[in-house]
Amino acid sequence: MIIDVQLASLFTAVALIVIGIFAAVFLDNLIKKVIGLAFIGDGVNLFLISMGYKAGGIVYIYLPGMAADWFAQNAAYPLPFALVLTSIVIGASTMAVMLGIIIVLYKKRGSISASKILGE
Amino acid sequence: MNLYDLIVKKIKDIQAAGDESPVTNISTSSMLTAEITLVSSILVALIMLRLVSKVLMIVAVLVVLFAALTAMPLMPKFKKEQNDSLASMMFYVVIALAIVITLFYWGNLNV
Amino acid sequence: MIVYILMIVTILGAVLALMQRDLLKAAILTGVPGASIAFLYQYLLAPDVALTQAIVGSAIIPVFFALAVYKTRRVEE
Amino acid sequence: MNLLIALMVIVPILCALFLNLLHKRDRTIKVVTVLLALALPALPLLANYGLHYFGGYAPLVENPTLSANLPSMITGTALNTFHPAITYSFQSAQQLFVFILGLVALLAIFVSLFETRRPSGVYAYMMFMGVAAVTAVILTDDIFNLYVFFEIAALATVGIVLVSNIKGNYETALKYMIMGSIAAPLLLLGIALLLGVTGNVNITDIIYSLKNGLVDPQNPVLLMACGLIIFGWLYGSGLPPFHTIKSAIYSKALPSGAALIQTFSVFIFVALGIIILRIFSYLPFSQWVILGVSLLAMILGITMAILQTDLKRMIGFLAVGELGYIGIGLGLSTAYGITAGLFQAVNEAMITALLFLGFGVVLYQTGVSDTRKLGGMMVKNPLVALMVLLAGFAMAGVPPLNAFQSKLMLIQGSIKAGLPELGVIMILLSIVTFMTFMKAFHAVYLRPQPVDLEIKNEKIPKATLIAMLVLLGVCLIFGLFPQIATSYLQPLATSLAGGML
Repeated sequence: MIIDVQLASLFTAVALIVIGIFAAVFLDNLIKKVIGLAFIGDGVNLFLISMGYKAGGIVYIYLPGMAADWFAQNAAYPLPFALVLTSIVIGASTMAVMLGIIIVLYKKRGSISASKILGE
Repeated sequence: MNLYDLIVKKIKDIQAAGDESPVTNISTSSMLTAEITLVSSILVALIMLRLVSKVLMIVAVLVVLFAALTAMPLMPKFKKEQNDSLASMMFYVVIALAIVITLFYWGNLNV
Repeated sequence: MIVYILMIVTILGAVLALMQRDLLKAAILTGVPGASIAFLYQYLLAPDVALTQAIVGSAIIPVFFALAVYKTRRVEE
Repeated sequence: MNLLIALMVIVPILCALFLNLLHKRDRTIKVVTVLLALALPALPLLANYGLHYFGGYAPLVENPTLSANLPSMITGTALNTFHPAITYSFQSAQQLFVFILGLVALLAIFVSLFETRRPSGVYAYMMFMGVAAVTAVILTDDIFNLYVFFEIAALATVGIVLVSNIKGNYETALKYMIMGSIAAPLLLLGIALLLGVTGNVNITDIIYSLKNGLVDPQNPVLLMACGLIIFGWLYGSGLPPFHTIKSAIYSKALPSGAALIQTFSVFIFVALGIIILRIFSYLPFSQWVILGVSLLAMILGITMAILQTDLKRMIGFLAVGELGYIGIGLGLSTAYGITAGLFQAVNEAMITALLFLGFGVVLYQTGVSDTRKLGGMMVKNPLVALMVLLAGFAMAGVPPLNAFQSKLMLIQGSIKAGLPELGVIMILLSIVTFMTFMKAFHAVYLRPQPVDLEIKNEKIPKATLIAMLVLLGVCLIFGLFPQIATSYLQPLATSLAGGML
């Protein structure tokens, strides 16, 4: 292939972020807005993961029998992966709170259209 | 018709389209204060352009002064722009994001 | 090769989810990018994150959305 | 190794979790909450200065037994000084910030327990959680840890708004969350870019890499990262374009909650601003952006405040406007200017909390926050009126109250930095702030009482009066002896201005 995997996945991440921002700004339905916001979070996580990727590398798990030098040179960079674990959970909990508020608002106002219930 | 009545009339004209809150003495004077504060502080802030170039500063101050005087009741428009609807807030958020990124990306490379 | 297919599926899934008029379909389609991102993580040398993402992204979040749709209304106004 | 530093974050989280267990036991909650909240301002006073490494993983330099067996590939390079653990740094400035945060939190929790008829564990839970998160944001030296607690603080803010039963609180909370869900991932993206370039999330190490040529400081990716982090900063502290939503958030919370939320914004503003100054101080452009945004915040916040008819919204916009003063202090980036800005942050946190609590009494008594429907409250409670008046004087910068000292320092700092225009604008806007405050004060206290205004609760809770007296006392002490505060802030400001950190 012409472009390498890391670059391609960075582009995918940016595309997800752009799609998400587009949805959050332009779509009127609140559920769809929230779906767009979920995509922004996914995109940023993917971006972080692609940063730790190493072309031709191995998974960052140190097995017995590996030489330390060889492992250090070939393993992917694990720090971003550790961060993404936290970030996924934060994103999911934020989504849950937002959807909860949307349900309450639907019970109060009978609509899930942003222009109707989140206007002035 | 004195100046105060003119101002009240102008504010009434603008408010007629929007909310129906009565135009009182206090709201008129607040609007007037906000207007003067806005214009004067922007003009004073523009003087800081002298660090870039003095000619630019003079031109900018004159242009902004002229623009502010012609479009005089600025504050009602500003207030209408900064309303609580999600769409307008979101619009400004995205605009701000674009401005910040562009400024940083181009501003630092080319200054 | 499979990595590129996963990337295309991710983006197509995201766009498709947002294009549905039926919100329940949109909610379920959210799982497609979620799951393909999870596979992508596996190929990007992050198996533990892939596990978390597979659970959260392809099961929990679509279920949240589906529940929200169930509790509100199904068709976009 | 200092255990108390970690406890400053852990104790509020534990308190929050513990209070949630005591659901529906009203008396117990009251007593236990006040006792636990006392720990918040007490802990920073007891702790010693230093660094705390979570898990005890100190840098290799400080751990000779471990580094003795390692190859020179690790010990001979920068890896030797890098921080492997999440590091919390607690110095004199952080001590003052955490103390003030704890004090406001204690008083806000204290007031909330006695003003609400049924003290709910959930409300106290949210408040404690927010305090824990903001304390961590102030203390942390790890930029990803900062993001995590930043999100928790936002969620706690939303929780505080949701608990209040004010009309329209759900809508405002949802708007805030939708905007937060755009801005916070972008902040994370900025952090990701920073991580991608430097390979580190520890701020001290990032600065080390930048200063010692391990990475190219002029890398365009870093510029992008700076832009994104500044965008996250705008969201976290409610600078324009987030000033409308932030002031709406203040106005939809209960007065005690609003007092606490604005303290959160002030300290998130300060913490992120310090980080931006530390990492990106080599870009002169970033300082101009900070100055520009602060000016915009001041002008828009204060001009919008004049036009409001809702009491709480007015103070909310004033609070946003006052943030601009802090930003100008930071943006001047001289030691004197930064000291003044940080001092202003401390003062503003207390004064705005005082104003929210003071006008909250009116809300408590009448349930009305529209200035056009209020009046004549002076007769009902002259003591509260006097304290609110003093708070307004403090906000506008009347001697001998504390904001006078910090605003004077700010104006002197701007003149010393060669930007006297900023001083002129600050004086102008202080006068307008005072006018706005007097307009509200006149409408609430001095005007004769409208006929249709009914007083629901005659008695003011003693707790509110005590809380206001304490805050006013601290304001007065800082106003008379500003050295007490500035001596704590000076070391941080000097190191920031010198770019030494």
